[in-house]
Amino acid sequence: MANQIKISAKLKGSVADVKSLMLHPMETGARKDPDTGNTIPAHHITQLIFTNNGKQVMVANFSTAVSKNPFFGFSFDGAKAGDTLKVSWVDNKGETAELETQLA
Amino acid sequence: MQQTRRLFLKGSMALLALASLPRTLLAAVWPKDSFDSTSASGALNALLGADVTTPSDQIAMKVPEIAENGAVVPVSITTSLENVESISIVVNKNPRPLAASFEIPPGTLPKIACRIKMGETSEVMAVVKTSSGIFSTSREVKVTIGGCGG
Amino acid sequence: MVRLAAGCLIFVATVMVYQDAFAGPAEDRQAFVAYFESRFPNIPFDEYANGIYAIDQDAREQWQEIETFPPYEFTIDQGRDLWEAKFPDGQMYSDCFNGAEIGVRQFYPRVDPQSGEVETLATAINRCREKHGQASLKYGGDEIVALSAYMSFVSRGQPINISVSSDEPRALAAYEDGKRFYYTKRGQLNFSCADCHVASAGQYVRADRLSASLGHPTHFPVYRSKTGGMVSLHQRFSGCVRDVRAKPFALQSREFRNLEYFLTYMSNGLGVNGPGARK
Amino acid sequence: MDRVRVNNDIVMSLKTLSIITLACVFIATKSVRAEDVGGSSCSMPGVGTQIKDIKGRVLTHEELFKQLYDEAECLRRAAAAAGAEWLETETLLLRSLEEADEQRWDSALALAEKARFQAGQALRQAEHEVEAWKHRVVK
Repeated sequence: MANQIKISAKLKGSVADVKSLMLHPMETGARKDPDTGNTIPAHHITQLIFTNNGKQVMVANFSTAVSKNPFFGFSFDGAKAGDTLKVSWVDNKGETAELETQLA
Repeated sequence: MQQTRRLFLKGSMALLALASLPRTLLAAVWPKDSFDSTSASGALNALLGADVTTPSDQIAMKVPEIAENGAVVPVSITTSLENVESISIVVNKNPRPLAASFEIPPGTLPKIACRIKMGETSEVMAVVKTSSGIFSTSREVKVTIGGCGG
Repeated sequence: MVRLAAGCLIFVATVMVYQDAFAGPAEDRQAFVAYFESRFPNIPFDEYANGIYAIDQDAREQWQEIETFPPYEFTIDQGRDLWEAKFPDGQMYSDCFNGAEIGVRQFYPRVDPQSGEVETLATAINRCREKHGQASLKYGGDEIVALSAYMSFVSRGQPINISVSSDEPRALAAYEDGKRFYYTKRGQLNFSCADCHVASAGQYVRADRLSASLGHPTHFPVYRSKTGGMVSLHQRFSGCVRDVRAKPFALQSREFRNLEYFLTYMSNGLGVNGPGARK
Repeated sequence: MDRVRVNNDIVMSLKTLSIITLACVFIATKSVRAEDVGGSSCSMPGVGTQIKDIKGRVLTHEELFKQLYDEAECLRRAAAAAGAEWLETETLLLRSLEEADEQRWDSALALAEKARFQAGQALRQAEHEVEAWKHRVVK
């Protein structure tokens, strides 16, 4: 789908409250295809990185034990309106997605 | 033939990744060994260099008592400990116990929320690494097999 | 000959019982709501739109956490894109649903005045496509579920408003058929919908607590953690029928459409709150 | 939950049962068509016992299976027409055919018999429900 990341960032003073949702199967590699019976290879986000105006504010490392269509929320200080918050992920197949948003 | 083709694919994929990745991502390394470890202590050793953690009541972990569905278990962790460097979630009874690990740079609050998979009823441990040590708190989360599934 | 006579006798008998066994839809609904009110005196009426989470506190907290950023948001986007796309003739879905950007979910299912059949949101969507020369969407498929999800989303808060018009005998017949389906035991386990979702609402089936039927249709389609995908109301019907080990009917079959008609009428007055997240 | 009540006092042939069931279901559902009723005239060979034809000739396994299968399938169709088919009946019949193709008559007969039993029970259930559901309506 076009937009593989959703993000909501709310400013409370200088603290940004960030919530994000990613469209990803997060296959464990243990599941079998009900039709073919073949094992479905692992396919999961490995790293999720947030930067604010280029400064890294969060690195989240995921295993296959993170739920399908992962949700992740965190907060960071030193944010102000107009800052550019950028989120990007990479998965174990080298696929990536990223999204930018302005803090408000 | 197969071999070279696979190599080529790998190569091209890596390139594609490199091309489209932000610099920061290249810096950070995904802790493969910790995630591949099949024991909690193995995972912690690989990740933090030790598997001994100090129980701390300054860590607040919110998890359900009974998971509505093991595929989606909400976990949120926050701590009043100082100088937090990372927060990790360990599910002892999962085939690979380390579920996720979060690197907390200065300025970022030690407060995270995510949703994880649990194969069976297990202790869930929040592990917080600070400049002064490794602390943890644990809660049991029951995973039940549904009847008709809601 | 004898059998024929027997058949006729039963015919007559059945017709008689059938007649006087029926209160009107309005009385049915009052009794239905009153039953749950007395069964769960602490649950306000509006809460039933939240299904089992009106009853199960621990599950409710997990559900609320998931609803803070629910996975179905991607589906709503997909549905919005489909809704806003133009047909080759330049028309759009909104032209079929009286230009409604404001939701219409609460008016479905309805009885189509032409065919006299129950028209659900899904069949209405396909009828719209037909009208504009488009192939029907597969029921339960991504696109029709995404459209329904978006249409429910823009209808959130609208009170469900289903009518069983007394001057439309086919509407009453469809309602009665859905009602009969709802209360009829079926399958190897010999359960009716009501056995679980009226008589045993709030009780456990192994690890699951049974939801109350009041409010069942308000929140569909739902994102299910179990499958990690969207599930339509008829897919859920199908799952329930399977669970009692009876052979499920087809999605959007007359049986399921009539059941939806009855069930949704029972939930009149509750706010639409689909799409929802469920286990 | 009470199981389907199998009434032992009245030994009613499935033939009569299905006709009555269908007659009732016909009234109740208005969804059963004439051909369904036609499809419900089913014979009843008891499996296991030796079945002889009019000339006193013992039926072969194949002939017996054919009878049993046809009856089971016909009952299944009647149950389906009554909207009361159980989940696995059709699968059992398919498996019985596969067994028959392999000449494995014991399992073929056993599967067909199980299917016939299920379809018969489904019909009894439907017959019982023609009236019974009304007593569950919330009043």
